[in-house]
Amino acid sequence: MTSSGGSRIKELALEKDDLIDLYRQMALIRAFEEHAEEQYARGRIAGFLHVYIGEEATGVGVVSAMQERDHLITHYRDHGYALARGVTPEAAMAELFGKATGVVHGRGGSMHFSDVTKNFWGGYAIVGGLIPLAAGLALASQYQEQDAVVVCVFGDGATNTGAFHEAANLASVWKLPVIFLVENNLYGMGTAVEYVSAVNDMSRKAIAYDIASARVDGQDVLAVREAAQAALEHCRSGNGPFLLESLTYRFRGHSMADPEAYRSKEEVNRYRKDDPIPLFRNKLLSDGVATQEEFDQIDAEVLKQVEQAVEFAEQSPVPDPSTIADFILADSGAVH
Amino acid sequence: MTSSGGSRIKELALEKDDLIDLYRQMALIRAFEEHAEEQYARGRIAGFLHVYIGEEATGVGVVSAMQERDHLITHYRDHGYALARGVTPEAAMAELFGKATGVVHGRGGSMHFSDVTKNFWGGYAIVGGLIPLAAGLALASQYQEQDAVVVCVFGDGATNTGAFHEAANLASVWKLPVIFLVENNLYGMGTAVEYVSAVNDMSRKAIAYDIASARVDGQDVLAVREAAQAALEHCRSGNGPFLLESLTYRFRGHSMADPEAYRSKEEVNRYRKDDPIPLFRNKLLSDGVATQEEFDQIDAEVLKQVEQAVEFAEQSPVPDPSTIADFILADSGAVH
Amino acid sequence: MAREISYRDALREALREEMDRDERVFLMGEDIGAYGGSYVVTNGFLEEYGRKRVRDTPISELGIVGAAVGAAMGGLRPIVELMTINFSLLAIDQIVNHAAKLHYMFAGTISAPVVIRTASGWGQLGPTHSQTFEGWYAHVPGLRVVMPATPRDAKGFLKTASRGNDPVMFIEHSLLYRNRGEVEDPEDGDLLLPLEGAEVRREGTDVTLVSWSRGYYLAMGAAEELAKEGISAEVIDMRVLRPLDIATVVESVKKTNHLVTVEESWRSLGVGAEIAAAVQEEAFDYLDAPIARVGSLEIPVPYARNLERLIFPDRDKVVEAAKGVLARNLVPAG
Amino acid sequence: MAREISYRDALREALREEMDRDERVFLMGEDIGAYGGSYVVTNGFLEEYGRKRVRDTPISELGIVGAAVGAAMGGLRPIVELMTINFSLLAIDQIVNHAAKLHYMFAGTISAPVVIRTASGWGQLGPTHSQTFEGWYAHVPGLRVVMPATPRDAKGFLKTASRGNDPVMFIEHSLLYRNRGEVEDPEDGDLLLPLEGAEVRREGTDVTLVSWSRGYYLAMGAAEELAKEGISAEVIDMRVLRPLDIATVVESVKKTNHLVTVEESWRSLGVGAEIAAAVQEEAFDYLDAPIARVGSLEIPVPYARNLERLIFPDRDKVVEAAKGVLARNLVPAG
Ligand SMILES: Cc1ncc(C[n+]2csc(CCOP(=O)(O)OP(=O)(O)O)c2C)c(N)n1
Ligand SMILES: Cc1ncc(C[n+]2csc(CCOP(=O)(O)OP(=O)(O)O)c2C)c(N)n1
Ligand SMILES: [Mg+2]
Ligand SMILES: [Mg+2]
Repeated sequence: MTSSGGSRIKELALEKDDLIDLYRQMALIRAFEEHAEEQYARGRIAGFLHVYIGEEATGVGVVSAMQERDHLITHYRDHGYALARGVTPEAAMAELFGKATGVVHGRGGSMHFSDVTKNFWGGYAIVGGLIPLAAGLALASQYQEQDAVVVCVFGDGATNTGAFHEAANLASVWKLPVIFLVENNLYGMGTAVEYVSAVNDMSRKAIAYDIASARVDGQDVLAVREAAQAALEHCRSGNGPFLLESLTYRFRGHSMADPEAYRSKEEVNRYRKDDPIPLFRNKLLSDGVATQEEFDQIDAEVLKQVEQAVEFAEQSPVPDPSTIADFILADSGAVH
Repeated sequence: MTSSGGSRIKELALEKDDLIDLYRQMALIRAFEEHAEEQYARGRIAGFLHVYIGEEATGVGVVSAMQERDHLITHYRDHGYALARGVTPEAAMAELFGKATGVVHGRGGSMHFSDVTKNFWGGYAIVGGLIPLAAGLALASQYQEQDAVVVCVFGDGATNTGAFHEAANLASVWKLPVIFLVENNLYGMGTAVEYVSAVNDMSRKAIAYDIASARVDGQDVLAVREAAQAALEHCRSGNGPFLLESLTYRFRGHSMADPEAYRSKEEVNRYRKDDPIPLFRNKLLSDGVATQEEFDQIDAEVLKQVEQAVEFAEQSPVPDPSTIADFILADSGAVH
Repeated sequence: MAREISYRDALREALREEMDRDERVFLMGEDIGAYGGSYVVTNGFLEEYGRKRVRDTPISELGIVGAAVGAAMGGLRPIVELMTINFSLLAIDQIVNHAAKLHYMFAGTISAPVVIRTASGWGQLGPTHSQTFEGWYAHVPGLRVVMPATPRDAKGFLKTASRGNDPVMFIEHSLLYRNRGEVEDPEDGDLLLPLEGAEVRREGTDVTLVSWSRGYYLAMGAAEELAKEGISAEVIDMRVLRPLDIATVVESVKKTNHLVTVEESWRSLGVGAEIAAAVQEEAFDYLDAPIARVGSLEIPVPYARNLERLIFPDRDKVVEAAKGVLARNLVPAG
Repeated sequence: MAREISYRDALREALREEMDRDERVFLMGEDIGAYGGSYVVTNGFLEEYGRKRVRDTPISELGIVGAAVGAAMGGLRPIVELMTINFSLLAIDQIVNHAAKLHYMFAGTISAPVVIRTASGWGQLGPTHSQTFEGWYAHVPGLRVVMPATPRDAKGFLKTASRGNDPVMFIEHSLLYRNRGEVEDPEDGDLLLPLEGAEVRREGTDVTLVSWSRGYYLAMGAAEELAKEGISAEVIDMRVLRPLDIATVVESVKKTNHLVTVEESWRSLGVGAEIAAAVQEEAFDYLDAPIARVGSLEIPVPYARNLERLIFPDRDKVVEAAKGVLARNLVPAG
């Protein structure tokens, strides 16, 4: 997975600010996740925590290609997407802390971030379960002629679920504007793709549904952005769904509970060489887009942001117990 | 779907008796189903009745290629398979009548024929539900090195179920000896394939699972038999699963309740020209394998058989009410 | 002005009125279009409303319910049909882990106004096609579960469900579609019935018979039988199974002091169990006899007619149970 | 000679003993091999038994349970693990419409001796990962449902289940794996416990507390609390939820005249409802107060710790309920 994004900077006609912003977002996510891990270790965060470290380029690249009106829906590994889509580190960290100021008021926790004001329809924890929902969101967009594309994010493991099959077929039959973004990080929890998927090439699964597809180097933020733009264009033009496979790697365990017995340190270190953040920083440096000082400053800024987020989360109040029964049903009591 | 089986008679090195037997089985199934329809109209049979009229060549051709040790499992349209596998018309008709002498003692009815003494693992009525079961039966065969192949029969509509996807992927990953026999009769109940399946070519669905596949003219019993032999050979040799698509057509409604508003009389009549029984009879006549007199005699014999089956079913006693609670659990009461 | 129409036509009217009223309302399901619906409820709708609003789907219960939920999240008003409740088991993850959770999980910012129409029922359909799982759905917070017995409730509930903002399990019964009953004339305005509240459909003083859906007619039939023998039975149609209106049952029991529940599901852990448990809590001192439950035999449903008949409750079993609770003369508490 | 071992090790022992005894016994499930099992129950088994008998599967709950059922039909003895009971909803069609029906549907000629191990439990896992559906499974004829609370039951039930010929829902609890308890030494022979029968684990005279799985410990804790105040509570561990041993509860109630059920599932239509309904039928005259049910609040389970704590029953709620039923002085029947 060697990167070739630098050459593309001109083609993509990206302004320096845009490029710097892509870097900043990846750096912010990285810092956020590292602090989340630390706070988890300290017992301030509990339950399941799935961090995005090592995969930032996919989320940032894809979201950077989306329009505001486009919809985003993801699986439980959702922190990076939430931040890229504009959820504040404060609201995100507070959610992990289970506070009232959390992005969903402490109801969902790590796996269920969402912000409909940003068309981010949330993170879901039943593997594959969000894929039919995404097809439905795309149907709503098509039905109401909203010209909005749905980006549905899930992993290699999720492609083995019946939900993927049923939703992909339906999306194709109805030519729904939805991108199935498969983050192929080679493992579903502790199980390597080759042991559980008949094909290692996820894009090949699109053939059975007559769905267009592509593979992209998920460690190269510009390559991802470019591939996402093409996929979005495909869907927006009414050509039906698109399956985009991003080749990436999870640098950390599946969740905080993961002993990682299923893969070797060597393997992890090999893939760490393709860390999307230094890769991109070096590219921008060698292309003279920005200086080391600028990057140091950005790193310092995002670090501060995240520390403030932790501070904010700590200071925030827990949800008011009297609100525990709110939101069970949308229509209170009888419906007239 | 024009037939080309005649030319194959020599290649297949089939004895006259074998050929006559294929004809006899198709004729028996046809007569059985016609009488079942009649008895249903008379109110002696109730519930769901799905007949196999028009599709006989697929079932007879496939079963004729199977070894005794091979396993058969089908969806609810199972009469033809049961008869081809050796279930007597008496036991089959008695089951439709809900009698104690039925093949499953009146417990299952039309959709749930079975006879484990013939490795016929039954008909199942949840569309797609039998496909994972078939993978499991194939796993049992592989695990116990029984050299037995599982033939799993279902329709075009069932390929859209998550069960198909999950079972096909699993069967491929574990290289299980199972044939997914897709009877593509162009409709799932009243819904045409093109409205609900992203691809009309069922064999194309095998690609996503790296499963070998083939399509065959399902109205040509010899072509089906030959294709089934190849598929069985493939599985028996340890090459994993095989998807065989049989192109066929349902001459009658989906079930007795079907108003058939979804297709035109013209369409049905067009396909009726490919009636597998006269097609095969004429081939054998023109190839001089048998005479009209012989066929007339066979037709008379199967008619008699089925009439006797109806007689038997009518005379048989209903299940003893005192046995109603038998078979709920295999281990009665406590398990030690 | 009310007219007599069938349960099926009541549903058709509700669907048509809601589709005409609101562009966002659309139908999806297996064979609802070209085929006309497996129970002929949507016959003619495809021709009338076109493919955009009457969508035949693949055989993908999980996928189509999930897509309906997603479409509802996105602002539409899907009414999805699952041919029978037996197949809803394939979609139950989308119903329980998604539709029922969304609103809470996302702190009220997302809702899933989806109506899932499905048919329970039986009739020599065999072990996998004769079940009814209303008790499972009634167990789940975040869902509304209705099981109308009358054409009027069928229409009024369906219209309300399609306008509400919550996921609704709308459970019909294959043996009720032909039943006829009084339903207000559309001219007289929208028939919108709240999705809650049991109804006392027959007043009585000796024993209370509680049921819903088809079981309600068994209870009514039993009440008429009992009347012949001078026993006055009060009959309550629960109508809605979540939220469950226990108060109305308690009210009645305070008067009759005897209760019998009637349902077509297996007896153990059926809705009757919840009603019995709740009523003994709230009306303990008013009960002169144990609450009796009439349900199906706990056996998969066999195909043979003579056996199937023994599985399901019938009028006589209800009469017997009612006499049973009345016959019992109290022994002072041990 | 008995030793103290953990619930997890009891399960590991059972699996190992049965795999060593019978080649046909094998394991399949998500991440049971290379990962070691999401709750570390099968850690090391892949290395010990190899890929043939310890099979990591795709994330395909429906497919793998169905394949396990098929393998069982074909003569094997699969023990399939579903990471949590929340995901069992995706496989429930195979469990209820297939595994539970086969034997009856085919008149006893086919059986499905499959054991489905899965974990209920919670711990800030959020709305979709904190549920427990034992009541749903206990409703279904054709299934056996066990929910062991102790290491001994966990081992004894699992061994028996793997040798029996019926489908068994074997429900563990994520918060019990570390619990330790006495279990016979393997040297002393196979520990095979029948898959039925509740057990009185603490004798008492004033009130009966009934529960299972983790709830059993809440009941025990409450009993100890109550003892301090001179209230003698009898504690029953149901152990098996289908078949449900009501007789043992009735026996106890005839002595204590008071009953409280305790469960972690939502209260409505939980197993407690069935127990209450059945006991009031069979011990009506012995009840001095309504049967009280302690269950979860009927709300999806929120992530925030302070809210989650309020959802589930705890020892104090059980104590309170017990005092409630005892405090009540009877009013003569209405
Ligand atoms: C239906 C279901 N089965 C199992 C799980 C447990 N689980 C959570 S994440 C996961 C692995 C998913 O892998 P993948 O889809 O590749 O996503 P990744 O975590 O690698 O990004 C599993 C098995 C679940 N949450 N839902
Ligand atoms: C899960 C499920 N959904 C729906 C049905 C109702 N149903 C019975 S047969 C059928 C059509 C199946 O079509 P296909 O697989 O093509 O088989 P065919 O009848 O054409 O041979 C449907 C929708 C069912 N039995 N199970
Ligand atoms: Mg992965
Ligand atoms: Mg078909």
